[in-house]
Amino acid sequence: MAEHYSSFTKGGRLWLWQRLTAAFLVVVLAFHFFLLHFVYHADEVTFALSQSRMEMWTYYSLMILFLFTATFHGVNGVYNALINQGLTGTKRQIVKWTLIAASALLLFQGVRTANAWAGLPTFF
Amino acid sequence: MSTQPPQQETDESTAETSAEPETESTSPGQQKRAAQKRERANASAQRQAEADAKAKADEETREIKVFRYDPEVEEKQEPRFDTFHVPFTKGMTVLDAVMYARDHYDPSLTFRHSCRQAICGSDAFFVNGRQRLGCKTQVSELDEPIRIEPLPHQDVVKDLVVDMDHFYEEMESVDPYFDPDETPGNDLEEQRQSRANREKVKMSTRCIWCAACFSSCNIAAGDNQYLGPAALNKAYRFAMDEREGESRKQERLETIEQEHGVWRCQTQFSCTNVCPKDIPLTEHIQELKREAVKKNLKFW
Amino acid sequence: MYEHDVIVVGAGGAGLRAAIAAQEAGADVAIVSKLHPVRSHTGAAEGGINAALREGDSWEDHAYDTMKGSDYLGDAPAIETLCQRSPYEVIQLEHWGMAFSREEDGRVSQRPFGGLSFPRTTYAGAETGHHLLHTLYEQVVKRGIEVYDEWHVLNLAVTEEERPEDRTCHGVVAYDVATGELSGFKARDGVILATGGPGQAFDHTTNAVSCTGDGQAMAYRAGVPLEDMEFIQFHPTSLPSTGVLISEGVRGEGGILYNAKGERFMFEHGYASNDGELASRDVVSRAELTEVNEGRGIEDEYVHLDMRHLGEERIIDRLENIVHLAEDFEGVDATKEPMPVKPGQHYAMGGIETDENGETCVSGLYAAGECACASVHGANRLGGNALPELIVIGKRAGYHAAGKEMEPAKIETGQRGEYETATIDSPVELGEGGSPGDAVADGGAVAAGDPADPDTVLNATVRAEQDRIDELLNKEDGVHHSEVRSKVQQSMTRNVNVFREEDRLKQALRDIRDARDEYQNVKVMDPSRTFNTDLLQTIETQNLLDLAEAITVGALARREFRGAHWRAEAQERNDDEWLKHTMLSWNRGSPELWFRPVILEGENKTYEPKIRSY
Amino acid sequence: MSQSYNRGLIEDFGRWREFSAGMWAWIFHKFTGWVLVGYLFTHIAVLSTAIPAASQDPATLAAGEDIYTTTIVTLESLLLVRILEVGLLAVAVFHILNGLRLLLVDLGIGLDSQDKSFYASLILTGAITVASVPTFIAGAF
Ligand SMILES: Cc1cc2nc3c(=O)[nH]c(=O)nc-3n(C[C@H](O)[C@H](O)[C@H](O)COP(=O)(O)OP(=O)(O)OC[C@H]3O[C@@H](n4cnc5c(N)ncnc54)[C@H](O)[C@@H]3O)c2cc1C
Ligand code: HEM
Ligand code: SF4
Ligand code: F3S
Ligand code: FES
Repeated sequence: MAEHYSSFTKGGRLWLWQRLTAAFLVVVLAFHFFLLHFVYHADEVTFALSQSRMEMWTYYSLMILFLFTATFHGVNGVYNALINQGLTGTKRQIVKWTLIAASALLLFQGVRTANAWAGLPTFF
Repeated sequence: MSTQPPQQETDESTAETSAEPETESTSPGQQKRAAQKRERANASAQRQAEADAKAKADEETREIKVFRYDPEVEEKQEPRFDTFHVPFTKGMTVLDAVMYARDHYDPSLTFRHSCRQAICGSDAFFVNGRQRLGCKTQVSELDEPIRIEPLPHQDVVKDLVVDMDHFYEEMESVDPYFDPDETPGNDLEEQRQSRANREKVKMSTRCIWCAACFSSCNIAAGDNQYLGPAALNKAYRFAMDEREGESRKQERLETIEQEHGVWRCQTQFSCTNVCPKDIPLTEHIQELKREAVKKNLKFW
Repeated sequence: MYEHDVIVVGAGGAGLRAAIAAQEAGADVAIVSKLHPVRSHTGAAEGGINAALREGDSWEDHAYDTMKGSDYLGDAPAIETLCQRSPYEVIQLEHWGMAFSREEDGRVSQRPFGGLSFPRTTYAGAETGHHLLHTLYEQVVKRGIEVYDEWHVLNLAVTEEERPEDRTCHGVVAYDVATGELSGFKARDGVILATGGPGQAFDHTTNAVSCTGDGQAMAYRAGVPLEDMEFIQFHPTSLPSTGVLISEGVRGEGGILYNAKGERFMFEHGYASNDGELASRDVVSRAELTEVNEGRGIEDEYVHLDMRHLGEERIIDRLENIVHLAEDFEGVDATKEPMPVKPGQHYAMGGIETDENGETCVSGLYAAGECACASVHGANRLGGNALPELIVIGKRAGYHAAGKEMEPAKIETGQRGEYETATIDSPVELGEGGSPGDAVADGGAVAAGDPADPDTVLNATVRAEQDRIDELLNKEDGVHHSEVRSKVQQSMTRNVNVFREEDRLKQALRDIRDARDEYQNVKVMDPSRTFNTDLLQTIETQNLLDLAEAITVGALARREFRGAHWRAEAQERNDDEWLKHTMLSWNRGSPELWFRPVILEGENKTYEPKIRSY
Repeated sequence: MSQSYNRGLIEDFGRWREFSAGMWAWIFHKFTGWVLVGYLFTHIAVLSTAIPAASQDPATLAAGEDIYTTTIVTLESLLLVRILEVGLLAVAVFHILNGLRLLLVDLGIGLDSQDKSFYASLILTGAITVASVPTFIAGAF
């Protein structure tokens, strides 16, 4: 089937990134859960506490990284799942760009939130 | 023709049963013949019922429920299950059972089979909810009644016969032939292959094209273009053969990492579970993924 | 109608090899097969392929072994061609990627096999045939050769000259299994039959359900003689319940046969004091049956084949497949207990008479593989000699049909040259016996138009086959073919088995007569045009009737003990009278018996019949 | 090639009961993955209340009466949210454990016991979830 030989070769890269981010997320997600539910109880959360953590540049960058990997991993996972359901053509392009837009929004909003704590600019 | 009234499933599948009965082309003569045929069929159903009853009375039998469908025969246009009681003998396989039912009860029962020894790959059926080779499955290992259906995810041609064309196309789309960069000039000199390398490809060369794996894979069911475990295994068989050159291997990796190739596999393992030749399909697919990644890394 | 230069009927090893060769020779070739190629029974072959590849071995030795194994009924030109070319063809397979087992140095492995003076059986585990079949099919895919799979060939389109030697084959008529469409396939240059053996004439057989000898029956009815049909090989090690084969490789690797008393009878009862278990197949089969008949069988039916002493590692390495077969089909763990085995029909040495180029006496008609008899196996085939025949003769047939320049054959075909006629001592009338379908069965109906014009011949044959199908489908009432078939199969296994006696052979002929009469009333119960296997099997059953009869007539005619053929009335080989091939021609609906001398003159030497002892 | 592979009754007749371990793992992984993305989006939405909070009066912030803190505290005081959190933990834990299993599968490790490792993921998920219930529910009443 000739149509099999399409130009789609990025598959391997995305696949690999899905795994790499997963490996990273295992650690960070576990840390995140542990910190925010077991060390500090969820109902004890206050703005000030979050602020104090976020002002450490290590924690800040870890969380930003966390945000980016999780977003990539999650959105790419959803995208792959949809492709596996046989999503093709224009529909696929639409979904793809919608997902990218949603991710961008999420990342933007996430960074703003983190910045709010860290005392960095929140843009508007 | 069953001893019980045929069970009409509630779900009336119309997708393929739309072939209308007695179309324009039917001549009176054909109609007459069809009528006679039906009469005869009834007679044979009766005989079968009697034989069945007798069989039940004086010997150990097994109950099989077989999927029936024939686009051309009026009473079979609606898919249904027929029940047969087959005398049990030690060592009886599912294939033996359906052959018995065909030869003694209903000659129109149709299925592919040939070698009876798990090598021709003709008789993969869906038996009690799993893809199995009829000739390699002992009746004694199954719960009764034994439900025998055609392979899922493939069009049914008739009864247990499914359309294999799609599967063959997938198999043939991975360049399933040995293609070395060069062969020894001397007609009597073989290419060397290490034992270890033969061992590596050994399992992958055992595929008998039965399509059990392909039928079991959810992804293949959802994506008609997915190459599927058998074709990927075929690609593995050549990509890993050291007698083929490095550049050919790269080409093969490109073939399998195309959009509907290895990345589609979600490691569900059902292919590996059902393969009658015990080929570790998932393992082969995963190895191909890693090979493909390695290959791509070089260009980063 | 479809049209190609060369039409190959059958897609087993022989058919695929022929198609590849024909294509290499520049022909537009198509394969028509009732099964998809990879379903062909060649895939079941386990043991290996004989080829003199190694230092210390030579094609001459291989030829000598083959001639001796054939009990001097093989034709030397065919045997020598086979043995000379086999090494090239085996290496060709290797170049095509076949997954042979390997030695430490990376070369292909060879193992000892019964009747061979050198371990020259090249193998790929215990699934050599599977690899051979798939390798060849891969090459067919690579070359883009057209395959009409699940097209069942019903008849040959052959002209109707008085003498078969004057006839020409113009194509075949085939039935599309999926749709019920009947169509002519015109062959501009030639038709090659590669339809495999007639094993289904027996009820205990290692052969597939599809091995119904269709090609042989079609060629026979078209006037081509069947040769040496009485020589049926019974394999000594088939599983009792199914007939599934346990490869000779087991004995090659050192497996041992025991009777119920635990005696290694091949030695202890003197059947083969030198070679023991590795004696030729007929010897071992008779030994087993003698043990059973003399009350030393297990459950009065079989003997034991034991390979436990080889050790699990070696078993898994070389014979893994056997372990699975014993487990799946007999419920026996072969690494822990001995396997039950008994003789089963395995191979037909005889078949469509051809020369060493695969050509029959009808021009444009070729045959190769198990359906053919170029006479390389004579009275008994050595293990591992069938696969080389597929690739050697298959290739030559392909070349020849495609018009490639070939050395003229030394073997003559048809009633030409030296031959003698004879009469058949049958208790009943043989053949079709005055059925109205005679004209059809005789190779085609009379039709309007030039009788020599290919299209006319083909169209007439298509029409005749359509009539035959319509008749079968529309019969008012009658028996089902499976009753007829099983009657014949049982009679054949009872009466035309390893031990043959005149009375029993005659009984078989009577049974076949009865079956033929019943077949007149056979009706197809499935009215469908879609995948009507009932119809096709009914047609196959007719082929089996003709072939069962041919086998039995041959067996009755040959009053001597040679190779696989043992006669109670004459328990010795008789070279004075019987160094000749049994030939059967279909003469207007009934068989005609004649003989042709064996050719023992080889290229450089003449083979002297010797006592065949192992 | 045929267009339709829909076989009506044959295809969907109670087929799920015949799924094998690997298929269940796949389905669960998918489901948990989707839940997690969903949560990620909501999570960020909720956390965004920190943006307006940041510009609120430091005193309000110190007293914990800013919009961020009150939102969180209100949410956390709802039993439903607590229960959902337990569910989220279960989902996350399963996704992590099965994700690890998949990573191993990708590396070609332990393929023979892939079904066992799936069952192990399930059991471990259950155990961890149950064990953490007290922590999650604490203070909700
Ligand atoms: C169990 C077993 C083990 C064996 N082991 C060995 C071994 O180790 N070594 C060895 O040398 N030999 C062995 N043999 C013998 C050898 O395998 C066979 O003789 C050989 O494979 C026959 O090949 P073929 O190509 O002639 O026919 P087959 O492989 O039988 O192919 C026949 C083909 O013809 C087609 N066909 C038949 N009828 C029709 C029709 N009417 N219309 C269209 N197509 C038709 C079929 O579809 C099929 O494709 C073994 C045989 C058996 C049964
Ligand atoms: C913490 C450790 C995590 C691990 C080890 C992990 C692992 C994985 C892996 C290996 C896959 C790929 C499955 C496949 O393609 O076969 C995957 C898919 C996915 N992951 Fe994660 N993941 C983790 C966290 C997350 C998080 C935080 C999210 C949410 C943002 C998430 C959302 C998803 C989604 C949506 C998919 C796609 C599921 C599907 O196939 O439909 N994962 N995960
Ligand atoms: S890989 Fe296994 S299940 Fe799949 S087609 Fe081949 S033999 Fe059948
Ligand atoms: S079942 Fe399908 S998803 Fe992959 S592991 Fe097998 S191909
Ligand atoms: S009949 Fe050949 S594989 Fe089952």
